[in-house]
Amino acid sequence: MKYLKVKKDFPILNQKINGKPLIYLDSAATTQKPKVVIDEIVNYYSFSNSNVHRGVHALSERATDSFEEVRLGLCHHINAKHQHEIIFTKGTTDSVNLVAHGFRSILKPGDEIVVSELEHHSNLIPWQMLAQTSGAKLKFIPMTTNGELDLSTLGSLLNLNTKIVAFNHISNALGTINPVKKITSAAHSVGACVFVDGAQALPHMRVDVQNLDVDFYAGSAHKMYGPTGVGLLYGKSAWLEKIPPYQGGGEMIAEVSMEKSSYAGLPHKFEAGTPNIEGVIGWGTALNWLNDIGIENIKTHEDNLLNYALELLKEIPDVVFYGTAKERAAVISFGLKGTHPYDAGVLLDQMGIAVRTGHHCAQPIMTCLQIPGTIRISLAAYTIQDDIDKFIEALKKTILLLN
Amino acid sequence: MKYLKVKKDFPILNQKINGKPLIYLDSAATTQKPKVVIDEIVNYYSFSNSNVHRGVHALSERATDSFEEVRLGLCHHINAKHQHEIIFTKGTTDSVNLVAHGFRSILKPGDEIVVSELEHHSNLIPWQMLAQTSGAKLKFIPMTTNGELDLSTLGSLLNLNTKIVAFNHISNALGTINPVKKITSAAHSVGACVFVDGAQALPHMRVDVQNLDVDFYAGSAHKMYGPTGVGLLYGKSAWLEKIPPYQGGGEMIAEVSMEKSSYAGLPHKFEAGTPNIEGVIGWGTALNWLNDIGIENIKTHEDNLLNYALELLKEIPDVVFYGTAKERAAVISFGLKGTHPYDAGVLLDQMGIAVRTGHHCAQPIMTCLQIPGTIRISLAAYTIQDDIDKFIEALKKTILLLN
Amino acid sequence: METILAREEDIIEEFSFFDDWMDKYTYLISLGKDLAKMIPESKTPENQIKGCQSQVWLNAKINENSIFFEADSDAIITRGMIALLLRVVQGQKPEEIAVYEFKFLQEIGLTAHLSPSRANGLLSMVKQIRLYGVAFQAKRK
Amino acid sequence: METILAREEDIIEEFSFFDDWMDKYTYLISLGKDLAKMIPESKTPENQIKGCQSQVWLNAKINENSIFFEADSDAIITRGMIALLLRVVQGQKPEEIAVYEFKFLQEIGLTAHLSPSRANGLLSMVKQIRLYGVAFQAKRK
Ligand SMILES: Cc1ncc(COP(=O)(O)O)c(C=O)c1O
Ligand SMILES: Cc1ncc(COP(=O)(O)O)c(C=O)c1O
Repeated sequence: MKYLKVKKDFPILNQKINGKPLIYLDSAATTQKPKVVIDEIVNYYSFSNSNVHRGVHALSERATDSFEEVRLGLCHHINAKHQHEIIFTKGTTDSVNLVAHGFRSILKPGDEIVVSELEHHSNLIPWQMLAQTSGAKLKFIPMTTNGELDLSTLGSLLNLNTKIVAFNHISNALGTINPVKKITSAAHSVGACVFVDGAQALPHMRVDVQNLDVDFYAGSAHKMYGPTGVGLLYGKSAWLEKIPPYQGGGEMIAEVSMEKSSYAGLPHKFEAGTPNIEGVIGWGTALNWLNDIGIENIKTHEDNLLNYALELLKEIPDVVFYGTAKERAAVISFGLKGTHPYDAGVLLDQMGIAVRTGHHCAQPIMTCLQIPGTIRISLAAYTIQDDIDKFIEALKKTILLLN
Repeated sequence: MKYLKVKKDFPILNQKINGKPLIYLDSAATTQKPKVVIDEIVNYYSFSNSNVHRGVHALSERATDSFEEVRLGLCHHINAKHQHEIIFTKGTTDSVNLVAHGFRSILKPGDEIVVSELEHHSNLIPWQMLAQTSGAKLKFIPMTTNGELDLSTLGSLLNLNTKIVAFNHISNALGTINPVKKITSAAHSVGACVFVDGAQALPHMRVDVQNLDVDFYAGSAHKMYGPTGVGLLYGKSAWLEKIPPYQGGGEMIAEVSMEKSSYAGLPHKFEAGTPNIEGVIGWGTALNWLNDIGIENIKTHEDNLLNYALELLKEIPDVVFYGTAKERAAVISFGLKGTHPYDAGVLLDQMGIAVRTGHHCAQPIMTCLQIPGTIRISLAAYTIQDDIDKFIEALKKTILLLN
Repeated sequence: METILAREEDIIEEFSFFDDWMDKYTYLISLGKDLAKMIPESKTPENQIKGCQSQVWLNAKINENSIFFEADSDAIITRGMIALLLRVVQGQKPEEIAVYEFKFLQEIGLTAHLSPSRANGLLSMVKQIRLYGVAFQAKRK
Repeated sequence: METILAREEDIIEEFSFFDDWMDKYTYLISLGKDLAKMIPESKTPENQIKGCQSQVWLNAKINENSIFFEADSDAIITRGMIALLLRVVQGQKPEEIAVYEFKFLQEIGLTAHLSPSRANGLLSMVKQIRLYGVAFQAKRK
């Protein structure tokens, strides 16, 4: 197999934009959904919709069973030890905030939080807020100009005051795959808790949380062929027991009196309120779709396409690459000499090509590289070679128009 | 018009459960979705799915425009003064937590929070958590045995230390409609901020936040014919400016450096991370569906059905009513003498009737009434007279079986 | 003594006579009514399994390598289910109880009572029964 | 002086000659290149309109009841759009600018540039232009 043939599963990709066939190269922002996922949502609302847990009627049972099956599916998928280590959240951002909030009652002034410079704002600002409220100090793993983390700094960054080390598995802005195991074992050697933002890794590679030995791992359904509005937080039982509940509400309590409540066990302790039931169930179908193809096959497909696109881009003299890490996935960030990324984005859109331009919610990277932003193409299982060809052609036209 | 004829809009209601036609009387837990909403979700994922805001390509624009249109629609619907006063959240529970969290930096020991005894856990536990972290004191507006709030206590409860008064517009457990304006003006007279949980009011009655003059108002899409996983927080601009952001992440910042970030304006300050785009857009369609029928027409329909059901239930000697407030909506809670609510729920389910049994996430009410729970039927626009007839028939059979 | 398997088969046969759900539930309700009530002193917080819908109390003793359970609930149908569950495990050996799957529920169409949605305490009770099996096995060693 | 309406009509007519998007954008880009650059001293934080995609700077002065704007951006297409927007409002009266709707964008198919999704600063710039109209009107009173 060199390339997958799954584009036909995605109804949205069969349309024209500005009179040209849509070429969607913005999958890192959100992936499109296969028809089976859309069908499952229709099916859910047409046959099983009901609030989950605590209902004795048939619909409630049906919805609850499907809902909990997805928890089990995700547990297997990332090889968590226990089902109750999978918490459903609104998305990666929500997951980071849940944990950062939980540490407010644990951290003290003098403690230290280490975050990488390669982060999406979602895995940076919650830690800034935590530092501010707890008095802990924020320290940074710097990036090199090729977009890798400079691990030579770890020795001087980590010490017995380090309580949390947070970084992403794959950078959304540059595509760098970070060495999770290496950083994790360094962090653990000083007793720090490791939080990994896996939003961009889950769609592109096999993730085994027990093998990685991370303490927390977060992801979003909408970036892995599932619906918007739902994500996961994996946490080792011991950590999930240790941090206090994030939100109060229905479902998350065992007993309530007016003055005081006792909290329910995992995972319910962290799942206050009616969850995104449809989102979870749709995600289950997306996960099955993904597993039917095989995440390793998706990885090979995307790696082949990435190399193909890189070769073609290298031949265009105006292209400047940002992020050239040895280990990388599904993302190419670049600029065009003497032009602003926004202008390229607008013109490519005229030709039906959807790319993302700007800082990709990772301003510190842009500051480090001293650029206003990049043009980013990002790939998924449904991207085909012809998409890359059409993009390259359109990019050449763009360069002509701008000069 | 005595009754609406909209049941045909709901595909899910046309099915059999345990061989009997489904009679869904659990709409207070979650409402079913009209076909137009399901179709809109299909349409969204088949034509427009894209991450919102900050994208220059056509799909992103299409998704963003539809998304923001719903904000405007909700703004009109509840008569908020400004669009940016509508914050999209995960649901009512999320909305309560957002505000309760925001007050952590405002409250001091000695301050007081007043909550009603009629609350859903979602509008109680976040305030308990706030009291605990801030050192503020929690006080309660007691309920009378007929399920109304005892407003005669307000005078002694409220004083210049009262910083927040939180209560629901309609009780999910008993159906009581609370006098929002009265409590609000009493609270404002001592300078307190008023938070109203409108989860059960939005599906059943006209809500005008400017007329009510409340400071915050919360609701869930899934209880008003929209998708799961999305809700709203309305807040007066001045209050939304005053409380700090809840979650950190993408979208909610203006500028980010490694150490420090400045926050974006309303509503983005409170909308970190990729929102439930599909949920919001589906909600927009649900809102249009609801407005096409007219919330006043829905209210009349439900009031008529409620009275019809009450009359029939009164004739059954074993029935004990819980909650007999003068102003009430869409909910009847009751018990059967000498039996446990759960048993009735199980038997009714065998006959295709979906009711909810238990404490309805309102344990303090059950404690006050000294019961383990109730049997609750709850109505919606799609409930028809025949549903009530079939339910009454099944209830009589249930009583026979249990005796 | 009858094995777990034999007792399950007895129950399955009994239930095979019911033509409709009403007969089945009438029987379940009568089982619930007949189940011996646990004495209030045994209904300790440690023995309580909290469900949101109904409460269950469960206690166990071992006697010459046989486990004896007593259990109760505030809901009559839950009591009926308890009667059925206890009937198969009462007096059986820890090693058998520790791994027992309660397969008969499937056959007689009552598995729904163990759905996490029901929150009636039965799912936790089943887990607890097995845990007693494990615990008493461990103690003996 | 030409009214806002007349200037809009001029632009609409100009754009009517373009057969395809390429000609239109070539023109927009050339407008962007020709737009006078704002002097660095005028690019103050107060004059800056932050977009996530491109930045816009806008400044205004009033002279005998006419408002004069200067504006800039870091992206060339945004500059082209700025050139078009300023062309219609340059030197107009505060009371006209305060309520002006920029209807011509619709006609020439460029409204997408004002979408909140673009985050290019233009939507805020349009609001800011109107606010200048309101502010200078108020000052005069
Ligand atoms: C009165 C009331 N408040 C709050 C909630 C919580 O809403 P959600 O679960 O959608 O967050 C509910 C619904 O269960 C409710 O009925
Ligand atoms: C690396 C990374 N982290 C976090 C996020 C935030 O995810 P979400 O917006 O789904 O919460 C994203 C997506 O934008 C991302 O790419």
